[in-house]
Amino acid sequence: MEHLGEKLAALLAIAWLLPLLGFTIEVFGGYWGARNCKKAAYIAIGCIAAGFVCSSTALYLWGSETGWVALESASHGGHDEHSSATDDAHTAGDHGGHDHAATVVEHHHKQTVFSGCFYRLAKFGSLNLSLDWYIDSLTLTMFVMVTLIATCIHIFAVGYMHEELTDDYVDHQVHTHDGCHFHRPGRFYRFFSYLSLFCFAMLGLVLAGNIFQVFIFWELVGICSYLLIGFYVERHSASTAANKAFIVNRVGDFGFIIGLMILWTSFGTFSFADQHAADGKVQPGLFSMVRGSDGKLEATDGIVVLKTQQDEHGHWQVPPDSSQRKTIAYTLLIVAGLGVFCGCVGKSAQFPLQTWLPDAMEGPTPVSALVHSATMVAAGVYLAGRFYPMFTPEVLLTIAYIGCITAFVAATIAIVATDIKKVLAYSTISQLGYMMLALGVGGWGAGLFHLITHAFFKSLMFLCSGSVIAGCHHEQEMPKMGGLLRKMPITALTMLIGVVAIAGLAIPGTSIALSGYHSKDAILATALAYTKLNSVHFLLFLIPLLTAGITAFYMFRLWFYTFLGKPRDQHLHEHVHESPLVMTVPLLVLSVFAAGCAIGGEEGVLFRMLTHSQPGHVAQGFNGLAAQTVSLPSHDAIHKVHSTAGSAALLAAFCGMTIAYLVYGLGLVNPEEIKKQARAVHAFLANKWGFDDLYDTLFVKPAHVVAKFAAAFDKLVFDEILHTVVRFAVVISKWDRKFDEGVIDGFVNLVGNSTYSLGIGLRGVQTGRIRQYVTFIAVSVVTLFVLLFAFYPKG
Amino acid sequence: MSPEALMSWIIFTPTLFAFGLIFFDKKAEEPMRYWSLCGTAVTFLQTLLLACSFSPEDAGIQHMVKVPWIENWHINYQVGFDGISLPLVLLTSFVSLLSMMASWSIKKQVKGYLVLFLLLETGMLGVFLSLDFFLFYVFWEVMLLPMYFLIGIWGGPRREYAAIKFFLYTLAGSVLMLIAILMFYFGSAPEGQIGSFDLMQLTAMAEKGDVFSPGLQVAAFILLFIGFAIKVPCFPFHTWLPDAHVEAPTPISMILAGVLLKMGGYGIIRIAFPLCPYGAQYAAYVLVAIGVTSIIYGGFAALAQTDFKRLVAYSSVSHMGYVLLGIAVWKISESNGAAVGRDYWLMGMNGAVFQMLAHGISSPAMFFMVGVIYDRVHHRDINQFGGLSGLMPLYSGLAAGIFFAGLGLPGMCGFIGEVFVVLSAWNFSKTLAIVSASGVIITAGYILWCLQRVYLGPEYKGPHLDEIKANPLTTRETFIGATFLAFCIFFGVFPNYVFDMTGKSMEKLVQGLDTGYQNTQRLTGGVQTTQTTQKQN
Amino acid sequence: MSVETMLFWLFAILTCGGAVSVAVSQNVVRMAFSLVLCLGSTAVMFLLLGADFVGATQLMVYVGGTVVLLVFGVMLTATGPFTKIKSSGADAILSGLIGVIFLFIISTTVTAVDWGDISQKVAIGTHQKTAARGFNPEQQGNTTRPLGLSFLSVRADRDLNLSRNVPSVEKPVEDAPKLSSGYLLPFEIVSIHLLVVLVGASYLARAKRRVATNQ
Amino acid sequence: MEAVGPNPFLFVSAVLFVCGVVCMTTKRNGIGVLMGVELVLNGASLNFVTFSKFTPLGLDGQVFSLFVIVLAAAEAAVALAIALNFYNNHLTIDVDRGDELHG
Repeated sequence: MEHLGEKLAALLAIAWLLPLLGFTIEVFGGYWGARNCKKAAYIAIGCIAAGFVCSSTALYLWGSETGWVALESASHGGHDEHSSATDDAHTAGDHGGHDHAATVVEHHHKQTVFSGCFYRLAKFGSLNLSLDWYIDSLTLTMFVMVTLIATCIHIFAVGYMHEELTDDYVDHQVHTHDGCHFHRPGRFYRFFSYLSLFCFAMLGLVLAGNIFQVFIFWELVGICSYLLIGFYVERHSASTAANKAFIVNRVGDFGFIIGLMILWTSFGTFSFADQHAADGKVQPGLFSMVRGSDGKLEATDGIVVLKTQQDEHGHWQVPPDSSQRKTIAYTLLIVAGLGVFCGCVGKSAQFPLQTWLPDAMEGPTPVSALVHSATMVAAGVYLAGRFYPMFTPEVLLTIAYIGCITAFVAATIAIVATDIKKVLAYSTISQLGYMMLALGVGGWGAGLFHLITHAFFKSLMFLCSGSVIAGCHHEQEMPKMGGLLRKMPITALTMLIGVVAIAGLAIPGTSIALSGYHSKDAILATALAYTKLNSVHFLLFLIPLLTAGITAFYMFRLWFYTFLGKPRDQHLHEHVHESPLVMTVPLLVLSVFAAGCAIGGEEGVLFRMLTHSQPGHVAQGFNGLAAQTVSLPSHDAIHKVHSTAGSAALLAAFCGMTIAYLVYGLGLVNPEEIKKQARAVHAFLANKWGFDDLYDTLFVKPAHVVAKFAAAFDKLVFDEILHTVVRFAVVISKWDRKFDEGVIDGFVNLVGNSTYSLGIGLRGVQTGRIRQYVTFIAVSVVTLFVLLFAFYPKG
Repeated sequence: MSPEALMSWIIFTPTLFAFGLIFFDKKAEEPMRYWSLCGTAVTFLQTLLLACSFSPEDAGIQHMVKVPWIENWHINYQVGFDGISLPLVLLTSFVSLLSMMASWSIKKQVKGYLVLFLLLETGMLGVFLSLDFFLFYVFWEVMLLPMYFLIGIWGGPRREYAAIKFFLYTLAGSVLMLIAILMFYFGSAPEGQIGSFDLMQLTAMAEKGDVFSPGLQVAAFILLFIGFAIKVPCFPFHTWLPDAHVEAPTPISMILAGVLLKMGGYGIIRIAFPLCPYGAQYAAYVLVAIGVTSIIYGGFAALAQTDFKRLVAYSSVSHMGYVLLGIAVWKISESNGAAVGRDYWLMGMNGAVFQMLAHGISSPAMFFMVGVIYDRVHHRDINQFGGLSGLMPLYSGLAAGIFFAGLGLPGMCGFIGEVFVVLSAWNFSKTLAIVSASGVIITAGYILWCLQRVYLGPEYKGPHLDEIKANPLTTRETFIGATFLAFCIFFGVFPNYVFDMTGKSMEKLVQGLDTGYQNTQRLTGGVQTTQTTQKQN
Repeated sequence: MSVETMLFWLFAILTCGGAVSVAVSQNVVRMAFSLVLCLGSTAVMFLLLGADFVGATQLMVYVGGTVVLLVFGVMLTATGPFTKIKSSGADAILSGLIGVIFLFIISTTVTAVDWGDISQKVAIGTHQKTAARGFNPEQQGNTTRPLGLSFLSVRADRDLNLSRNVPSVEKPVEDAPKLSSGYLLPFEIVSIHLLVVLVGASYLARAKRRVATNQ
Repeated sequence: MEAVGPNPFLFVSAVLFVCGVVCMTTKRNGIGVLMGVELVLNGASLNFVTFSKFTPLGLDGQVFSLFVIVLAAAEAAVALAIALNFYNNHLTIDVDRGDELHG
């Protein structure tokens, strides 16, 4: 089994590192001598497609070696990657156990989770930081999903970015000071190198075996996002959006770092899984320490005692010896969870840090599809899912509310957005809110389920919008479109699949539906079960339900607005053309997945694959002990309310769709009228609830003020102090000079002067007359004698 | 050549080459530059040889040479290295080599410049290798003087002001250090005997705990700390740095940022802490607070700058704050004075040294990048740049990479140092740790905003556009930039090479400090200790 | 009063008179004459003191050489109105005063000394035999040969009557009497000196063209 | 009657000496000054010879007086040469005129 882990790690590492290799080659290769050379794209596609093959192989290997324990007997074929595996599926164990690679001694089922270390970054005493890998079914599913979508988007981008294949690219959105359009050489290769780098970072994030490593790749995807948003560096709006994206993400990362600090200081490790030291000792990972093997999190007097000792069964227990116990305050655990979640808020554009994502649409559309809908922004959800065992009920409640608010706020803004990509961006935020909500209310599987399905249909829709934009010569405003169905049928139909999927439409009474229905259904069912347990938090069901209706409304609005009705801009309409095959084929592939990836719903392959990695404590639910803490529903409880929630969701979606059809499809009501009626609301929504202004006033401007203050402080205070000291010293030295000149020099001068004047006086004696000298000699001799006689003692 | 002899060769090779310059004709600028480059390259190769003789398992000083110099006062010519100083020696010779390559832009009085440059390198290497306090001081001053002239003669328009400011600040620091040196010299002597300048001996005495009284340790630590903090530079003592950096010529800015600032940190680690563990612990909270303040303050100040070089200079203040923070996260238990969570402190210490190294690579690179564009357009106003990415794509790519390293991007050297230090800080103080973590936002803010204004955008807004077009990046400049960037990435991906080097020595140091503090407290200072620990909370 | 005494007083008066005459005379030519008189008398004084060779030399060198030289000098420089250059009366009075005091002091000193006593005292440090005898009376008036020998570093006057205990094996060298030193070296030095002086003097005094500007 | 003792001789030499000094101080004529010098030297010389007779100085005194005579001759020669030069330059032999070295 260890052998399998190594193999999986090797395969995934190849899939992970290939894009890096691709990036290196593309960067050094430049544009391969000619601006119209597509080699860079081929390399990038080759790398990511090979990555997809490796990931799929790994998934298949994992399934076949573990005997498809993840898929229960009820599962059926139909999923591309593992359709062949369903027949010989074994019955899974008594849990969806979140066991760790080496901790659990082989029981009656086979090991399904693997972990290990690539190499060590540093070691300080007992503290160890390394690059690890952690592979379970979630990792594998994510790998396959990311590489698949990325491959499609890479191929699409070859078509979308073909305008860059020139020496003289005219950027119509940038004007030089003389009023002309801006000309520059094309940057085709650079786009693909960034994409490759992004794929590398994203896969590394998924593969990461410890939270610190997650943080590393977290930042790396952030910088890739920065580079890709700011791909049109000449556009001020693009570079500003890129800055905003990165800085807002950094705000989230600030919380992330605090979480990391707490974890690091309290637990002494970042590792998810238990670690085997060279001497055979096993170090517990984060999850084992908090949850032990039974998944229970116990706090006594606000202190959580960590389970750091293994009993004879290999279960992690609290050490009996109290001196060996490691503890962490329960509040600290909450703060740590909130901190890490803060990072997720930033990356997944949750309220209150959602403002960067709509701006991020400045990037080329394939980027929006890959980075800002399907993968990177979902990383926050992925991390929240991965880190689930560390979250206390309080943190989960926060997550649920944040998700709920985000879903609603973003959906309302999407109603009034007119830019086709902005609508999709807000929809992305809203859907991410759904996922967070699901995780928060205990629907671990539902949340990640939605993550995968959303990735497919949202990337599909973005690519469709990209196709539209390319067809409309970079026109993104929906009011100028309309009636495009005839001109670009493939795009329109694939888009419709995406819209139906996200709206969560299904044929009532059956489970024949596109992917979005299943995942959204699962989320709403969990939310309903949750509100039944905690009636205080009833909004956590009602708002998502309402949002589901709004979602259906604005998505259909988008579709009707764009593809039906009469062309609103005749000039534009005449030049519209369907995109080439290189762009439509990825659309078709993705639409197949958007439609069918969730077949079977919660009995389906995908859901089972995901929930196989579900933390052990989720299935049983959780009963809050005190009045303040919340309870989480068990799987059974969720299952009971499933049909109710499904019906409600379907109803809401149909309502939304109908309204949209009435307004935009049939034109019964002029939307302009509504806009005039509710001008204040419209303005509020169009202004994105005023978050940008608020943050600008609250943070950006004060930051600049503080910065100016700091700089001025340096100049006016520190330097001034220094200057004052120096001036003081100068004054002192002036006085000193005066003293020197007046007193000390005065004395010396006095001596000198008197000597001089004596010399001047004596100079008169030196007449130069020889006779006088002789006289002097004679007088001197005489005087000498006289003195001799007078004073020399006689005898 | 034995490592013992090699060390002296390393220190004095630049001087020999400086002597060699005498025989060149004043007009022969190009040969002189190559000769000096040769000198720095030889020094660099020698330091590499020295690194080969280093054994990472040995925690103590390796290959120590001790030759009496002034015997009456127990002053020795004592050099040696361990895992802490070796990386810095390597960094010094490396940065010197690249700065010398960058010195081609110096056109005025080349001979004098090169001689001073080489003398400066001798001083720097001497500081890192000397183990005698007196010798250390001598090299410290040897380094100061060439720097003064290099800024004062080859600097920008306000060079006299900057040079004098630099000189006064540093001299003030050295004077304080001198007082501390004498305190230890006389403090280490039993009644009526001659004291010691031997740092190893003094460290051992401090560790024993009964030689230096707590009062002496606290006083000496404050003196030493201020002396070194000026060099680091820490928050209240940093104002010389922007001026010196802005006015100094590019290669000297590189040296200044790459090596000189590291001396402050090195001095604190090598001298201030080991010699007065009690004083260090006494002041730990203040030190951490100063470090955090530097991080935040430097970041904000950088955000407000419009002078490109000044921005980078303030980023240095911010980045060096992490060094101080990492060094000082020494938490003790109230009951017995033993360090709490020593591994975290060890991590902070290691992180601090790594941060010095990382900053020693990324910051000179940033200054070099500023210098490259300054050589062409002769101004540094950030708001008058823009669009360079289109005009000089290669240059902009290198610069962006290097600025990302400064930003603390994972996979580049800045990240490891900053994050390791910040992670270790929680153990010491929660509040300060959170404040220090907020530095990541500010850093991202000023670096990205700067990148946007300088490199992005449609067109160049300032003067001398023709100069940019006429002078693409030369091979020499590309080489320097690419080398820096490569090292940024290398250390970011494989930090373990550095940590393997520093690990053992650092462990020994931390162990010694812990013991030293406990001994001092037990043997001498019961009353003050309670005050100290109360202060901790 | 013997002839010697009379001669002494006669020439003493001549000497002193000549000297005073030189001092007080305003005429250079007269001064030169007085000087001749004075120096000649001094030569006689030397003879009276038994220094016949010195006396002769005095006559020849001084009276015959030096004074003639001076007279030449007088003649070469004494042109017209410059023959008499009078010094002021104050100078004369001052000089006279000093001279009188000087003379008084010297006379007092001379008379204050007991010469026999002095010779005793001096003798202690010098050679025993000659010290007791003073100058060798046998050789009075015949100093030429000893002088000549002394210039050759042979001190006949001192070493002639030494006991003849020459150094031998039995008697150590220390006991042997030491020979007195002579004046060979000073003599040679003076010779060279004279040569140099004469060359120098003739160089200095050689006829030069007046520089026109000096006029 | 007893021969004349040293005192009269010394007295004569004193007179010579004093006259020489007076001569040097009073005479403005360069040659006169030189004559004074000769007188002084003679006084000294006479003293030497006197002592050579009346004290154990012996022949040494005479030797010295000989040296004095010789040196006086040399001095006279050089001094006269100087005097002539002086005269040539100043057109006078008045030593008071040669006061270029005055302070």
